[in-house]
Amino acid sequence: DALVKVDGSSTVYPITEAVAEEFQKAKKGAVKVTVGISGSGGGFKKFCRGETDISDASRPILEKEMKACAEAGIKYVELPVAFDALTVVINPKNTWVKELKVEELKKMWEPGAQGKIMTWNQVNPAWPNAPLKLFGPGADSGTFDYFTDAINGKEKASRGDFTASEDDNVLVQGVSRDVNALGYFGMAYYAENKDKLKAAAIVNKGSSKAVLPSLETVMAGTYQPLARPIFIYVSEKAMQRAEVREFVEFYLKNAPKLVKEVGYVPLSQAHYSQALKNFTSKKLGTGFGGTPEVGVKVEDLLAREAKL
Amino acid sequence: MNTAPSVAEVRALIVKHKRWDLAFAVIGTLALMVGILTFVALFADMLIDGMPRLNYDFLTSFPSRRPEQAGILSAWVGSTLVMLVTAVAAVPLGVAAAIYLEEYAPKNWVTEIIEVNVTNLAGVPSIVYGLLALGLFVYQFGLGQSILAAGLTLALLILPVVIVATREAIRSIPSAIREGAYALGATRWQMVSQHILPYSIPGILTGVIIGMARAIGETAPVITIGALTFIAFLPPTPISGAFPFLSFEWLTAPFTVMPIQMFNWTSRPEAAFQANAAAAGLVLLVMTLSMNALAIYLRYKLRKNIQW
Amino acid sequence: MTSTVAGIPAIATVPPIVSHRLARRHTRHIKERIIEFFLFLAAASSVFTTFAIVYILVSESWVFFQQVPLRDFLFDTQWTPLFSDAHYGIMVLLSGTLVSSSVALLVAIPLGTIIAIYLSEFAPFTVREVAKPFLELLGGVPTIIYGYFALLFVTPLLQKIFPELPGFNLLSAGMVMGIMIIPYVSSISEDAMRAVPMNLREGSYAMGATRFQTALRVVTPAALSGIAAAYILGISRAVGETMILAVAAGMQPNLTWNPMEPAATVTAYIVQVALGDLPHGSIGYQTIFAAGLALMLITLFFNILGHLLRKYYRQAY
Amino acid sequence: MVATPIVEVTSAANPQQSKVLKAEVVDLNFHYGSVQALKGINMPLYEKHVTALIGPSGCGKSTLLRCFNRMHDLYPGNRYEGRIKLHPDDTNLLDPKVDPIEVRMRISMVFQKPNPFPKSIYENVAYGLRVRGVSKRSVLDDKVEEALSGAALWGEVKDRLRDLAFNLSGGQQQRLCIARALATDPEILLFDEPTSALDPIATASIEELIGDLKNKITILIVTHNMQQAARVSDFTAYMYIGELVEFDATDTIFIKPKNKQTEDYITGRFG
Amino acid sequence: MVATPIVEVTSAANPQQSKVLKAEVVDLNFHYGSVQALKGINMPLYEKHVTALIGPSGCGKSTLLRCFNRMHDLYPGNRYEGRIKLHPDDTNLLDPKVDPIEVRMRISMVFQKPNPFPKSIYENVAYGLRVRGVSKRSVLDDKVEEALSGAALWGEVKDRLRDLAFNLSGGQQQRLCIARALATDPEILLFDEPTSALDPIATASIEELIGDLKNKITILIVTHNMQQAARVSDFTAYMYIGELVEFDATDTIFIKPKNKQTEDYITGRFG
Ligand SMILES: Nc1ncnc2c1ncn2[C@@H]1O[C@H](COP(=O)(O)OP(=O)(O)OP(=O)(O)O)[C@@H](O)[C@H]1O
Ligand SMILES: Nc1ncnc2c1ncn2[C@@H]1O[C@H](COP(=O)(O)OP(=O)(O)OP(=O)(O)O)[C@@H](O)[C@H]1O
Ligand SMILES: [Mg+2]
Ligand SMILES: [Mg+2]
Repeated sequence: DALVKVDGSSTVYPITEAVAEEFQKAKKGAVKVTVGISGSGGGFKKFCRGETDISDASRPILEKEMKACAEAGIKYVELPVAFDALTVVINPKNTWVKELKVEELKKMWEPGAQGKIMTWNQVNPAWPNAPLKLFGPGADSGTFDYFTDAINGKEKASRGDFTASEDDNVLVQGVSRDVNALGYFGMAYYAENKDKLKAAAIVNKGSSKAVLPSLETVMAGTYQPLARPIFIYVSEKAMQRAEVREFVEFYLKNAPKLVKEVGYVPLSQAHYSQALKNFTSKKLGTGFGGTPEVGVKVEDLLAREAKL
Repeated sequence: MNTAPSVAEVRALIVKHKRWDLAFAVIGTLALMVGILTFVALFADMLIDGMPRLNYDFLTSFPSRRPEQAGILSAWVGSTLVMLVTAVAAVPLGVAAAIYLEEYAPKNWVTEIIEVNVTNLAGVPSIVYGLLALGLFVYQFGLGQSILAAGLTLALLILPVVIVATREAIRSIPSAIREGAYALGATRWQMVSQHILPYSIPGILTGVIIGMARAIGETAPVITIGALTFIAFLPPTPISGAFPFLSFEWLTAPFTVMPIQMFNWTSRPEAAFQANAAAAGLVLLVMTLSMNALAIYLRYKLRKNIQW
Repeated sequence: MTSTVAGIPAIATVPPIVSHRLARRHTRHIKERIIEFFLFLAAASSVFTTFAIVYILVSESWVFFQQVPLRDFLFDTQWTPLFSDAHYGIMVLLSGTLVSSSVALLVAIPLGTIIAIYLSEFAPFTVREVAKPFLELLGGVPTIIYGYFALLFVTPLLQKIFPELPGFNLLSAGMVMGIMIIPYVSSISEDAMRAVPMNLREGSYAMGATRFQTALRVVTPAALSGIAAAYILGISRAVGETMILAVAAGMQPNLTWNPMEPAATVTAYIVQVALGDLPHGSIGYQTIFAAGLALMLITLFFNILGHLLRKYYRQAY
Repeated sequence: MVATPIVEVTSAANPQQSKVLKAEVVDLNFHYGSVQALKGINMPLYEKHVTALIGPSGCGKSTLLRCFNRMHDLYPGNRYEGRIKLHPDDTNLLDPKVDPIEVRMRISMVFQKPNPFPKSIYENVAYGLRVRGVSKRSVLDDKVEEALSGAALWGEVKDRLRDLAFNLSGGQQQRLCIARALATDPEILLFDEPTSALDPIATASIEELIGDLKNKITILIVTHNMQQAARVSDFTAYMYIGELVEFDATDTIFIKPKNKQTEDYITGRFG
Repeated sequence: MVATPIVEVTSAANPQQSKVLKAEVVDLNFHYGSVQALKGINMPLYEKHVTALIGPSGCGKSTLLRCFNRMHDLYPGNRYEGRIKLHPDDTNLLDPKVDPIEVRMRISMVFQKPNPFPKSIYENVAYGLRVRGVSKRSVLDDKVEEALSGAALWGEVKDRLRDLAFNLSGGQQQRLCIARALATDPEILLFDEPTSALDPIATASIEELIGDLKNKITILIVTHNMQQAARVSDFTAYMYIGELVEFDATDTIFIKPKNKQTEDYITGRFG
């Protein structure tokens, strides 16, 4: 039986699920695809043991995992498949926040803020003297890593006294019920809960314009620095199997439509073509070299020298 | 000295005391209602949210990115099969352990250690069982990410409950029955297999059901050992057309279970998926309920013949 | 032996002679021994499971403790192992576990015990037979449902009473957990109470005691060891519960003894990290084994304590 | 088949001086669900005398005894007919309007198997008083000592009143149960085969105790031991399959019973 | 304090024709943990005769009886010293090397409280045979009928063999337990107060049964009922606090016991 095994991040899951569903339909059941959600870390663990063909990842592969893969002789191609735009949300009754600067976010979220920055007016004197209630994903998540890196300048550098949840719907509940709340999570959750939440416009450092997250702004690259690419990693060994190759090609070709459908932001058509080229030419390795970074342009990434 | 109170005094005293009887009867009824009403509320809530989604298609469709097309076929089949393995593994093992502890074990420190051990295992977080099983069943024993591995993991999880319930059931068998059997020349095993075991079945059933109710709702350990989330095919059927008509291939098949489907849906942004989750919860509850009902009925039937 | 030598069948009414029986005894003995051995293996499997768990926890924690001094682990007041400024104070998670379990038990133990006494001593037969299995269903509701029940129903309700209560808190999670645990406490306690011999009750009633007096002063103390077993199972369940807390308690490592605050617990932390995006084998990932080990040692301590207590209180009738 | 129950004491040779009626069983029928266990019982109970109930196993001795303190009310399906009149106030013990708790506060019982509560010796004896709302320490202390002395147990336990009652021997436990019953100053004391689980020495001490108690209390005792009945009782009732066959002064019953069946039973020719 | 145990039957006036030794208790001590319950017991058991064990409660009657089928092996901490020799093959029943199961296959027991298994009447009686590996239907059928007839129960139950044994009355249940024991053709049958829970009619039928059985089997019976001992037994042993005070032909024991204490007990002056 032709079987393609995918596992990894729950953030990437909805996209892979959509692709798998369509692929199976297109193949009329001749190829089976399975998708799991054991997290980016759990996914890479299996991937580097050779148990899965493709790994979903909401962050680039890290040094430890590269080593594990190298030791097991697993080589891979890194393919960005979509953007996940982190959205900073506030309660709809919040009247004072019109836009947010990265510096303001940093003031709220940096490690030094813990126990000190407890009211809104401490961040910006124009804001009321109301308690500041923060919500965010757990420190184990790729989202958290990216956000801290982008805002505080250092990965995993964050204050710890905020309400965390792995389940973004829980965060939605939290922010929607508290006027003084501020939180961040993937754009899809904001898009589905526009009646309960308000997105904050983030001031783009380059243009100094406040930008709201949307399909257009993210694709145009103006919603920065909070838009991050998410990936799939394909094992070289698995690529030798026709069904895996077909699945990945199907993935990249149908991504523009399917990514949008499940609430994420697709890359540009050019990116997908480049990714497909990288894939067919077996451009092995990661463009990150084992350390995540913020604000990479996808075209740069795809063009980079890859490292195993 | 005679301090015996007069009849009138006694009557006054009784009236006073009986107030407590009445008060407690009220408090007891209220306490009972707290439990039962909570259950009813939970059930009603799920019913309201999930009822519209509960139809034949929901039960016979595979997962999908479109909430209205998504179903739980692979999940309920997976859950059923995993529960089958769990029951087949946990019941004999738990019952045997309980029999050893009640009927064979000498009263010494070894037995005491085993006893403490059993209660201690009841408090180990389920995810730790998952981690254990990943190392032991999946890798060490090479069972892979299969129904078999999942069933065995959950069996370990509920073992303490089965053991405790069985021990209680065995303890309630009067020693006169044991002595009667021994006095006729029965060996210990004859006594156990022909008397202790059949007479304690009702109690064992209770333990199994309580344990299975817990097992069927567990997610974390099952994900850890590699249950999938998207899987659009069923395991091979256990009954094959050719000799020997029974096939055990399904044991090694990839799978998903109900709670994983539910958790995935609850964490999705689209509101329609929340309805799916409620409907799945309802189905899960009905599965648990019917297991319970079956056991309560069996217990009732069997108990009629056994009274001391 | 003799009877079979010449192939003459033994006469049916005469019991088989002794030496004949002795011949069968040997195989019988071996068979019994083999069966006993297998039963022992089954019982020992629980010990084996524990050893396997301890082995995994200890061997993985080993790596952890080589990088984190035990002193920091035990006495640091912050738990931020995944942050750039990492602290490893397990007290933080243990306080969350302790507070949420305490709240749960403050709900489950009184309610469960009252229900047990009510069902065993007060309720009419039909109420008892119907209510008990119904109540037992509470233990079978998927815990994620309880989690959202706490978050979306109980917390808002509590906020009407305590307007200061944050949206995520240990209180509502603990209370709902308590309701989930009720059947563990009530069913097993009720069994224990029903097993109290009738003659003790008769003794009390014969003294002129009311139902309530009898239930409280005679039946309950007499069933104490069984009730203790029920409590211990309930406590174990509370300590090991995950999803309710992960959803409703806020997952915020917070060294607090105040149930009105959000906090993270050991189990919720373990699940979160085990299924998160962290690379396996990193020090951050390794923390879950150290946390699991700490929790296991604490429950072990309580279990041994409970075992000794029960041994002390166990009474034969 | 069985002779008409004889209710009046016909023996003139009654060894006791005064005979005041304490209670009176009148036309008592008792049913365990559909099983009738007592049939038309009529029997007097004299104040400050010991009355023994004898008869073969299953004849209804315990059933009759337990009617006196409404013990049957604890189980569903049991049904009384007839009356047990308690003098001097003429209450019908079996009247549904009479609270069984009130009855039990006036009439205490000691069971066949000692059934101490899982509490200290002191608390066991004080139990009846606590149930009656007594909580003053000095009153309790006095009463406990008095009751334990009355049950011939004070000397053996006075230094270990805080010990668990289970740590006493069987005979001591039974005397503890008697002390527990005595502490509440009952008007009638019921004994259901109080010595059948005891060794001869404990039995002797309890029989002696009953001899002392009858100066103060009315006693009704069930025994399967003819010798014991002969030793401790003033009156004896012989029962057979739910009926009262003969009631008379103990001496009369044992020396020249009116009824052939009674004689057969007592001499061991039957039962 | 207690007279030296008398082991030999001294009465010349033995009513039975032949006296063959079936078993012999020699210097038997028995300990429940640290409690010594039997002290230096010596006693014969004659084939096809009924021997009764009497004595006050707690004297060790049941304990001695249960040594005969090694019932004490079931509980930890119990200890035998001395021997019980089984004739004619001269096995020491108490020898640790002798398999207790073998002993129980040769010596059956009926308990004080009827303890039928929660199975059908048929399966209850057939159980002993099944344990012995008999599974042929016709053999079982024959044996079950034979045993039930032997226990005087066949007539009452022959049409309801598939019924649950619990649905029988107490007396029927006890006879069922006797049938269960009989079905295995035991060499010795032990009875521990078999009628103490029964009504007089059931008691009479079981006593009659014992009278019949002794033509085929050696019987040892414990009873707290002197009259019963007198009625059913050929030999009587009187025990007191773990010692055998007197053993003799029943007539001798009841008419002119050698020992003052025995006499006191039998005439009801004591215990
Ligand atoms: N709970 C009950 N339900 C039905 N019948 C009962 C119940 N208790 C006793 N009986 C029956 O009532 C009759 C009288 O029983 P009771 O216990 O009074 O006898 P007893 O004279 O005390 O006998 P013993 O000397 O054995 O104690 C017996 O036939 C018995 O089987
Ligand atoms: N399991 C036990 N552990 C310790 N002592 C015991 C045990 N069983 C019985 N005894 C003691 O051994 C002694 C003899 O008991 P046994 O049961 O043989 O008496 P019995 O003569 O059968 O009395 P009864 O007529 O009351 O049945 C008693 O003092 C009793 O307390
Ligand atoms: Mg009685
Ligand atoms: Mg006995």
